[in-house]
Amino acid sequence: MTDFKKDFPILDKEIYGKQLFYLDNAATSQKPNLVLDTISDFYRSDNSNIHRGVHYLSEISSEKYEKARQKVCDFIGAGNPDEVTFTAGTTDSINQVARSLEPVLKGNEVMITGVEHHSNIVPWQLAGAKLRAIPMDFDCNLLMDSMEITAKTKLISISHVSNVLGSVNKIKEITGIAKDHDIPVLVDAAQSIQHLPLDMKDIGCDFLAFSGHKMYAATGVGVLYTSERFSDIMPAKGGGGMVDRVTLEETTYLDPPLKYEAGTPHIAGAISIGAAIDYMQNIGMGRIRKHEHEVYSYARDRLLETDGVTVYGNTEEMCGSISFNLDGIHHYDTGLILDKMGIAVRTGHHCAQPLMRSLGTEGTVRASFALYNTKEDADMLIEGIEKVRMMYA
Amino acid sequence: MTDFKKDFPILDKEIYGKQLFYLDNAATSQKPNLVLDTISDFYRSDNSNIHRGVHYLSEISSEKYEKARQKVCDFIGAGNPDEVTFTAGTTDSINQVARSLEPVLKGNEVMITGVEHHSNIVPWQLAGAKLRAIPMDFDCNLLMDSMEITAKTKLISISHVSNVLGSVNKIKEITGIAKDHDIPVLVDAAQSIQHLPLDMKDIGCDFLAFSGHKMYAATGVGVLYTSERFSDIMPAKGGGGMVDRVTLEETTYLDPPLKYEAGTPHIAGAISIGAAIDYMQNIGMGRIRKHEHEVYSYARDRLLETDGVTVYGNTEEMCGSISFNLDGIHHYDTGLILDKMGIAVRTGHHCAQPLMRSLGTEGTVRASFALYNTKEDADMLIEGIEKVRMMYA
Amino acid sequence: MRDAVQDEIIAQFDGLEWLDKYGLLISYAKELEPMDERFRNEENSISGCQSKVWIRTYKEDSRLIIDLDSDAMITRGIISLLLKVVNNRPPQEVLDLDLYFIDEIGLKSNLSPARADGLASIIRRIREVAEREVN
Amino acid sequence: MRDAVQDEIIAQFDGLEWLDKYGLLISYAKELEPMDERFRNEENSISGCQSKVWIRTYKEDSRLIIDLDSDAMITRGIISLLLKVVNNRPPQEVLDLDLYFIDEIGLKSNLSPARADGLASIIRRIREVAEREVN
Ligand SMILES: Cc1ncc(COP(=O)(O)O)c(C=O)c1O
Ligand SMILES: Cc1ncc(COP(=O)(O)O)c(C=O)c1O
Repeated sequence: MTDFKKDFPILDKEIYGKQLFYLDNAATSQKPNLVLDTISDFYRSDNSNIHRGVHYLSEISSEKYEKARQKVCDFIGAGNPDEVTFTAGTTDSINQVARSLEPVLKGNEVMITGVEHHSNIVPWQLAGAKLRAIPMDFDCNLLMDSMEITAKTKLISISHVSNVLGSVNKIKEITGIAKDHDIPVLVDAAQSIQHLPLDMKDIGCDFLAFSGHKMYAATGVGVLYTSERFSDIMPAKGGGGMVDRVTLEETTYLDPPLKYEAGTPHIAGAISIGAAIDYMQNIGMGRIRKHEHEVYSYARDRLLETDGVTVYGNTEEMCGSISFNLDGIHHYDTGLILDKMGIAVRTGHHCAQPLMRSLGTEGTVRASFALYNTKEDADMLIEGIEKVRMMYA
Repeated sequence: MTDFKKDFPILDKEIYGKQLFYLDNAATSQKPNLVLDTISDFYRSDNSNIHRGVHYLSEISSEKYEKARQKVCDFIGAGNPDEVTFTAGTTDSINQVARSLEPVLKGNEVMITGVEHHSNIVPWQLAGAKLRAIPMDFDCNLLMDSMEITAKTKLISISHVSNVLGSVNKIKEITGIAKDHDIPVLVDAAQSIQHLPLDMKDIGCDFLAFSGHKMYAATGVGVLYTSERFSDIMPAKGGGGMVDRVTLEETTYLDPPLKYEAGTPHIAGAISIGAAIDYMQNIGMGRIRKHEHEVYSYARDRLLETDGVTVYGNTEEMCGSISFNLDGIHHYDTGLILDKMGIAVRTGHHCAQPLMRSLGTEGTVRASFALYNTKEDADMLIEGIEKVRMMYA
Repeated sequence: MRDAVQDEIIAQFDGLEWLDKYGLLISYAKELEPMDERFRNEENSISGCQSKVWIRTYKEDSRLIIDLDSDAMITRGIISLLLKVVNNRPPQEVLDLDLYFIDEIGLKSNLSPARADGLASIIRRIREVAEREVN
Repeated sequence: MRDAVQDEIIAQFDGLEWLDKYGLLISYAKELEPMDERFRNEENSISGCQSKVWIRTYKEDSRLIIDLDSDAMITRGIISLLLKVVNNRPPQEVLDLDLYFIDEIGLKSNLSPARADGLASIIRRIREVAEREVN
């Protein structure tokens, strides 16, 4: 295994005079030089607004933006690039779907799971839908057989991977069941796009949402995949670039993807997603998966072996995040002390309060891994935890 | 006058072997080194998700993000930073207001003007409001006396400066009238924030929207100022970071500004707006205004003197954009030929179809100026126009 | 496969500066027979162009006749060249054509999906018509 | 204006490594009298903290008595120090206090509005109470 850390300039950093061990990747990932250079080069030599420009820079910028769309299309195995729209992030993507489907959802139900991030809860509430969760067992395995689909269930919206537990939900099983009931499925891929190969044709979902910043790209940009089947829903936002003919009385819209991209998009951000995909594909998603699986399993095993540590969740496939608590020690204390040893983890409810309630805790310590993390990082984490326990002995 | 061009690396560029003359600033502005370095430094040494982080990088990032909010607050003379939220851009800001006010707007009326950008038209239509425009004269001066406010008028939403004509609308007169009728006012400052000093206390509007990318900052970020008076409207989007307590049944929200910032914001973008403000304030908004006014007036006068050129709009105060057409020559032809001389202008309807209809044209050529443009750029434009006319002679 | 008409166009544009290329396009535009006013309507227009473009097609002796026009001169010039190459041919030939001249005279950028100009849309439309006629 | 209690705290923390500072905070936390369970309720809690913090205040002989507690040890340690400085003083004195020890022992970051920890919220709440008692 090559050392990918060298591609990420920030990982060289020292904090409090100690080497940084960054294990907060589920919150946001660091950026490789390829992404940093792409952003910088864009602003330094191409920057212009896109579409409808007659001039050179506008043309270059538009071309790079559309090339990024094509890369996303290929990366997620979408049917065609018109199914890919750039948004401001996962949260924005999900809110857009909630807004567009509001006429159908209002007064009806959306089926989620018990591990969802607030971004896959609150938008549906704002759209006037009631929420039901697919039941799960103590280890946070979804109990598909107990899922109660009713006549009011108008959408199933599930995370692919839990940002808290790292549990991988069996989304293909769910799209299968949904197909039988002719219910559309949205997959929140915020925590899977950077870890697992995704193929829209294979998964068979109708919407897919993810963020650039968690997949080694810029902040403020994300993607919403909308299957061609839904190419005629109302746009969630209105503005420049998405209309055909505008009068004060009436407006007609362009076809997707433009219809769903009101206003000037995050051009540099979209292009940075293209670069992040290039970076990952240069390594190979299979190789990334293999390496991450090794490090993740190693870290999880070591945590499970450590006295006085409770690890949450246990499903067949896992990746990214591991949540735990040190018995009798507040997660916040653990986080603060680890920080002073240079180990960056996140603590708290991780925007998943309903899950915290199921786990019977106020919060957890979460260590989350990216392609650049190594077994050494896991060892440091364990060492840190031992030190915290000693301080509280 | 110092040469500001040296601060903008892209302006050194040659296209088709000719020096670039960038006059498409109303579409998007170029970025000074200060902004470029700020973005790059953020990703290379601070990058982390903000708020609720226990670790060092998260704290640094949060601090820089909140500092940017404070800078915006001071720059626009807001009452306090809680009135400032970061959005994805002007279009997103306006859509958020439309979404939040939808219960009030639906079936009622929004008063706009005849020069509005589609981004200040379509969101209101999507929210179910009818639009009326303040009448204007041939020169595109708003005729405030003819404005018909009815019992159904629930909002006045006007651009400060037209992106097509460069005409400055008298927003203080409008907020005055609005106050008498107790109607809230949204100001679309997409084309004024980079040219004119703004003071919320003086202007007295309730909402103000603008984009980072047009004020020398990153793409994908913008601002929505929401007066404290409206601190209890419903958030337009739901997600992480904006909630207090979440259950599947019910959710309570944090106070502004967090309430209006669902999901991971464009952290690097917000910080880049702070840097752009620093850049402008280092020069001084007064000095920028003076220089831009000189160049703008010079360019406009030269265009007016040129045979066979029709210039659109003529109001007391003007800045930024100048729209024109060469008699008998399609705007698209003009734009294409200017491009090949290195002169970047925009052509078409500029996302303002209703205005095009009033002007009796399908489109215009638009030259738009920023702080780095000079009289030499204006001379080049005139030279280019002469050449276009010769080619069509 | 090279094609004499395209090669001749390429030779004409070879070595010209951009402004001279545009000058040449304008003179080609002037040669183009304007479309009858009454056909320049919404129904015949091709969307996705910054300039308006109208198209009419019909078959004559198993050849595809294409009538194109635009309100912008440079678009007219490009259209005029395009018609020299594609007009008045059997539909299958139209489908088989490799329009390499566009790239070689430097107008490829006008073909990019990014460019709202819509030369790409025009060609796509012509291909659709040809395809329909073949089947 | 320097203040003896704060100066003593500063002297104690002076020169310590971060982990030792936290060790010291933990021992201060252990000294702190826990708040009666029944007062550790929603009503008395201060929001905006990652750990739970509860506050009760009352006046005794024109002095402001403050009772604080938290479920996290480091927060308890900070609270314990804070109480040494602000507790049992006339409200006006509380308002006049410059809490420089926080900065000097290196906890300023816990004060930043960015940090959800909420030491800033705790201090704000104490000031509000004192202000109310003064007026
Ligand atoms: C007056 C005006 N309003 C709104 C917008 C929309 O801004 P953005 O595309 O950055 O959302 C623009 C930019 O084109 C504008 O000029
Ligand atoms: C599972 C999941 N969904 C949604 C989100 C929201 O993503 P963003 O904050 O980038 O909009 C996150 C990120 O925290 C997440 O982990």
